[in-house]
Amino acid sequence: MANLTLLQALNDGMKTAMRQDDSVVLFGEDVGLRGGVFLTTEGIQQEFGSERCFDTPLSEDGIVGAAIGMAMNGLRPIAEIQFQDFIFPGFDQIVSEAAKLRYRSGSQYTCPLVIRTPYGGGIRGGLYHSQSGEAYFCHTAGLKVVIPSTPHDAKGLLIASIEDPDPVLFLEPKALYRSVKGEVPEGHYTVDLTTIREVRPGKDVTVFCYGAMVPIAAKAAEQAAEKGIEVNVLDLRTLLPLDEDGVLEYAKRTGRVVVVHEAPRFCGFGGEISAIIAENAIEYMEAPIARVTGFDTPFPNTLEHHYLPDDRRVLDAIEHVHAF
Amino acid sequence: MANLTLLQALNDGMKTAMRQDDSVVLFGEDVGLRGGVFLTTEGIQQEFGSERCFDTPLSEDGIVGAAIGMAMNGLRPIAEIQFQDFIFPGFDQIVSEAAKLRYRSGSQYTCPLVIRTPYGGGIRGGLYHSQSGEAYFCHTAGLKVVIPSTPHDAKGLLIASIEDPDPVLFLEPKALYRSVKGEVPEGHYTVDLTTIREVRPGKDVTVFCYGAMVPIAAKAAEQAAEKGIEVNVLDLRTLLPLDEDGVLEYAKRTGRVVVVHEAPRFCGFGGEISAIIAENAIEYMEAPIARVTGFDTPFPNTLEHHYLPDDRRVLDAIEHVHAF
Amino acid sequence: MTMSEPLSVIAPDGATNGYDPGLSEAELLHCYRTMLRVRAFDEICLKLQRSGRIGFSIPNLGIEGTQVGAASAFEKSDWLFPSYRDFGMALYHGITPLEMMHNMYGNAQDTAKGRQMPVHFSFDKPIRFVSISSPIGTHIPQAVGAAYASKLRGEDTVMLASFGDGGTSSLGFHSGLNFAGVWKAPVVFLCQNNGWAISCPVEEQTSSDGFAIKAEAYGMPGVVVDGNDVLAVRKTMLEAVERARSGGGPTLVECKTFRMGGHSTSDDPSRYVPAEQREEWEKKDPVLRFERFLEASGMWKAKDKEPMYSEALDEMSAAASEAEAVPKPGLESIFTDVYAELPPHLRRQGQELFELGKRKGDAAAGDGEFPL
Amino acid sequence: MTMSEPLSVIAPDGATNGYDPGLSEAELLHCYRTMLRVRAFDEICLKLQRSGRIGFSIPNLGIEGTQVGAASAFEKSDWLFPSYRDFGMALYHGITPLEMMHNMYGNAQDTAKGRQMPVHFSFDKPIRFVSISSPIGTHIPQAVGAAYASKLRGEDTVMLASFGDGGTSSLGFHSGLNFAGVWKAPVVFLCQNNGWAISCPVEEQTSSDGFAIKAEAYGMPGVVVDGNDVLAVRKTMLEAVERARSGGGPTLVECKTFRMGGHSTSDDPSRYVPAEQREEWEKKDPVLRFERFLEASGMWKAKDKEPMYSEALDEMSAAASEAEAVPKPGLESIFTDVYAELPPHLRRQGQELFELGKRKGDAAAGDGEFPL
Ligand SMILES: Cc1ncc(C[n+]2csc(CCOP(=O)(O)OP(=O)(O)O)c2C)c(N)n1
Ligand SMILES: Cc1ncc(C[n+]2csc(CCOP(=O)(O)OP(=O)(O)O)c2C)c(N)n1
Ligand SMILES: [Mg+2]
Ligand SMILES: [Mg+2]
Repeated sequence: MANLTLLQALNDGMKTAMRQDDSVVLFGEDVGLRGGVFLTTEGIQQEFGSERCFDTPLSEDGIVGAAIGMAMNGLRPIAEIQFQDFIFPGFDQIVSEAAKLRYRSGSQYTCPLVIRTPYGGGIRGGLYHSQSGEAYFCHTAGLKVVIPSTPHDAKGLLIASIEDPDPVLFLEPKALYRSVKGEVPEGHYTVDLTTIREVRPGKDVTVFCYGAMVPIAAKAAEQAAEKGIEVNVLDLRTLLPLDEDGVLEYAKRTGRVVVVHEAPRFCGFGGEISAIIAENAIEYMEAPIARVTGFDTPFPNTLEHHYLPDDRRVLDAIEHVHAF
Repeated sequence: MANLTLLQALNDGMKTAMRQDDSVVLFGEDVGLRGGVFLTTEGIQQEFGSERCFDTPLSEDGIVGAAIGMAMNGLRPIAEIQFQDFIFPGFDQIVSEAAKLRYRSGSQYTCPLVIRTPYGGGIRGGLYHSQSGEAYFCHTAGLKVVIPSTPHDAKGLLIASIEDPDPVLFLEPKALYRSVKGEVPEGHYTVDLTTIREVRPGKDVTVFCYGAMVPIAAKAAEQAAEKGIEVNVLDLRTLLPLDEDGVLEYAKRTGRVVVVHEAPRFCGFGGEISAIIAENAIEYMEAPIARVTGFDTPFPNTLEHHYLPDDRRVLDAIEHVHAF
Repeated sequence: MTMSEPLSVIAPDGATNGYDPGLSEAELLHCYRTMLRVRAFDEICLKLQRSGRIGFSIPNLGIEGTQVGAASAFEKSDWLFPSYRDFGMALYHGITPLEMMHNMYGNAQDTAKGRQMPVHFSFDKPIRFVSISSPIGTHIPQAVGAAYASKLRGEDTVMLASFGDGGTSSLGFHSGLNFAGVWKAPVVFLCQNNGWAISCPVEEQTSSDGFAIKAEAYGMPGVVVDGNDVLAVRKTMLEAVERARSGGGPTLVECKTFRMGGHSTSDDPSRYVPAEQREEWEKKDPVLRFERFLEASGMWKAKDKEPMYSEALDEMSAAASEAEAVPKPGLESIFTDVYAELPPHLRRQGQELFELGKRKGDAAAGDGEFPL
Repeated sequence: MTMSEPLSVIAPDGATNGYDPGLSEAELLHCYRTMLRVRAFDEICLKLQRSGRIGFSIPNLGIEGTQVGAASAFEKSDWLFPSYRDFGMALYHGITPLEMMHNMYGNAQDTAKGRQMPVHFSFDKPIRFVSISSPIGTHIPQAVGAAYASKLRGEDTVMLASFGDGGTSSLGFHSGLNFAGVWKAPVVFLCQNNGWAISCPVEEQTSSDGFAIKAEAYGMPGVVVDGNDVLAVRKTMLEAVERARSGGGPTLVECKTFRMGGHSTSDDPSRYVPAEQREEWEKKDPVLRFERFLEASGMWKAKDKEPMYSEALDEMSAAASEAEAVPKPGLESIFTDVYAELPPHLRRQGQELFELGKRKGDAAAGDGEFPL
């Protein structure tokens, strides 16, 4: 076991997968010699050579499109998109092609690829280096969407994603790249792409969250505990396909639910959690299902700390549903 | 007043706007001489000339990108995307640019444009000529999203969209192009982009729907009435910005809600409706908030009539929430 | 490296000026027969569409020379990333009309299980004829990625990416050719310039001097060939395939041809195609051109045509009848193949649909029609 | 139409071989001073970034000749669609350092109200310097659309779309140039080939023979010019602007230059730029080159430089101090300008945020850092 940052765990995960399986290749803008703008891919070109780890021209359409072709033809590509904000030129390839190839060919052609990309705020990146677009992808049948929040999960979920037979969008909470550290097993292991992680038990209020919001929800839960409210914090990890039974189970336990994410609220992922509960377990609910989210605006810069949900806002919602 | 199909009403709407205002221009693939693949733009090039109505190269990125530049510089462009399924190459321009230009320039540069595109199933179009992508756009702050369901609204909402100071995605339910007819006033009029239309009053169950699902919900409501269930059918019309107060008001009236759309369920628009209610009016709910939607799969072809919500499925949900 | 005069081999009188196509008589007749079979497939599909038995088809009239000439340059171990107007390539390589008809009917034996519109084929043997997508151009960078994979493993597979004049405006064209240039990927890009993208003529598509010239923007050779001359197409494509196979990288080949039919069975090209243009191209019909060559070479006589064509019609009719008798895909086909394994939420949605059918009866079939 | 030897005007010794730039002494000195002011702006911003007073900046070292030469070809009634590395164009046209510094600080007087990262300027006077976007290439088709609008109204406005070597791979490059070619739109496309796209050298970007050659794919002239020769850039751009203004359509101009600094203040180019390459380009410094011309023309002496540069530094420092004193944008700026009118749901979200502040105290400022 080593004590690694989330970023180091991802780097370790890629190297582990590439050592294990020659068909894993890694590419994107600046991932080669430079090791990525966040240094997530540092040392990989050096170890595996520039045929398995290389820079591409500046086209996300090309990056994703080529990855699909590679995946069809026996490779296990990891395509890096430099910031999630820049995934949109590749959106057609993801939504129209990667997500639908298996279906439209009756599984004759398949698409086992991973698109890795840093998402979310917290680095003063403004409109275009801070977005959280998970809902766009979660509305797209045929994709899997995975978001880790700890170094252990980052490595294990990433290896599981690389080994998965279907296309996985792997969103990396860039705010946590260097700010969280944790024990990470050496060598190969996977974390299952179907289970919710219980961050903290609690009988009074259930908080669903993921990615960079997990430590914030945990902090709010701590503060709530001081006020005598026991909060059950759940890290969803795999957003699509979601463990809906798990969500319902946890929601029913307390009857009071808060959902937290950084993305804008309207048609965001939180709405889906609320809807699943309102459709299947409304009779267990003893309070409104609250959402703590980014606002329905583009992402600002100077005031990003007001835009991003923080422990104040999460705690406020916890108290609200608890007191209802 | 003339009795027009929805398609004729749209054609009339564009002509009316173009007669009124020289700065309105219309372009896209095959919209010129041919008048569009559905003939929605028939006769427009003939009347207004090929400088104001013209074909473009086959690039939705270019179509939307150029429309943004025109809108910045004093025109009121109407950009047609041939099928909503083909909007994704222009997704970056819509989501990153049109939606954010006003914000990022402090309103120095603005983007009054309309993107018109046929959406939805019912024409045996399979995976790529049937999709309903409204949720992708409704999750994008800065856009407006409008869907008509009657000839009267089609013309009035379209003219209002053209005159709106912000970018509007105008989704046309292609299944209704020729299958609905109705009275349409001559000349200029608008339908407000902020209000819900009550299709049918009813005190027992509230059904929210839009576009091609409106006649289907109305049909189910009729069948429910025969069984003694009074269904209040609401056509949302403007999905973003949504009249949330109106939604809550109608939901509270019956305490029993069904949301209907063709798009896949997961992270779809229906989830947002459920979430708004679960967050602000859960104490009024006397039953689960049901969703009748497309399935979380790509859109099939031979079996599209099983994929699309129909009156059977809507009625089933109405009975379910009514009996709860 | 770019030539602007299209290469042609078969002179108007059928002579080839000493050029030897390097094909046996049987192979040449296979090319010819494939061209006739494409026409027969089209003719039968048009009838099926007009009588409401299938929803839609895509005519290939006028393009058969390009399709067959191009297909003949590839081995069975190569991959074809076709457009929706590439029937001839499938037939050339031994995909059967029956397999194609299953797709036209979207029945239970369709490889795509009735999920795609007609003509959106997917086959993986005897050659990889990769699942056709409607969005234009998306397959171009995919072919490049697939080529990279083969190259990385040291295989000598070559990929074909085929698209239209309209396709050159797509995003995939730009990223695909650019990546291929940088990677020296073993791909041949085939631009079938058939004059029209639905109702948009090439002058509305680009102001470049033809399409082959676009190759220079990506550092690869661009070649123009007379697309109605099946042997010229074959010759040019063979050179490009050879270059790719031997590590020389990608080529862009432009075939100048003409879509003599509508864009699809729902389109009426007389709305927009000038009559003179159509007439001019009718004279260049690729089948007639090839017949003159075959006749001059003593392999074929005018009286052979009728029996060969009617044999082809019979073959296509028989395939259609057989496909028509196959039932629709089962309800479960809506939910499978979204993922390798059926996830719980899809299992639940499928279950609900089955139960609804029991409770409320079956769904009524829709009657909407495809506009184009 | 495409030349592959870059045009240059100023010889190494400062002579122009009789070429008359057609600018008065005052105008020439304005060009020179603008180049120095860009350097001064960069120097001050680097200090501010290093001391944590601003988050980020973009160095322009080495590109000043391209920026100023290009800017000088446009009228105030034209529109500039700049990239994030075009400070010199703004300064040339009279946008003040203070306005720019407001953006670097993201304060309440920033035209973008602190919503964008630093260097993402938006100005509409004295020239349209269109709001800069981070996504690469999106502004290219926008410039074409804006040009279409002007042309439709019969105005003689010309649009500039400026982007890097990396930008040529973007979708916007392909669609923008293609549309412009078909529409004969009055646009000048300026590709600033500065050798690198962050850490990716041009050979990784494309295998074409330079960038100007890509013009042929769109049916427009492509011209290569020595980007470190401000007068050559001006000459080339003027010709292109003139062509556009007089209805001759678009041009692609490639300026060969070199980014002597990092990609941004957070980047260390020594990780990837070979030392020899940097040294070679240092000798071609555009400021030194222009000084030789000015000196040879008797307009400038070496001893003028120091006072001019320190005046520029003072100007930039003063602007920074003034901008630093301006408060942050108010909380409402998060919610305004999403739409022309504030919709109810944003009013409600804003209200909740205000009330939360009252109830729970203010949000703590974050401390994340931009990586690049
Ligand atoms: C991205 C995208 N936009 C629009 C369409 C609609 N569409 C289908 S075929 C076609 C024209 C294609 O023309 P071309 O590439 O020349 O091929 P051809 O039909 O002539 O063989 C268009 C616009 C599409 N399928 N995909
Ligand atoms: C669509 C998109 N992808 C990736 C990025 C990240 N990025 C920012 S600048 C840059 C390199 C741009 O290089 P070039 O166009 O040559 O401009 P230069 O910085 O050299 O002036 C990249 C990859 C982006 N901003 N947009
Ligand atoms: Mg064509
Ligand atoms: Mg560069």
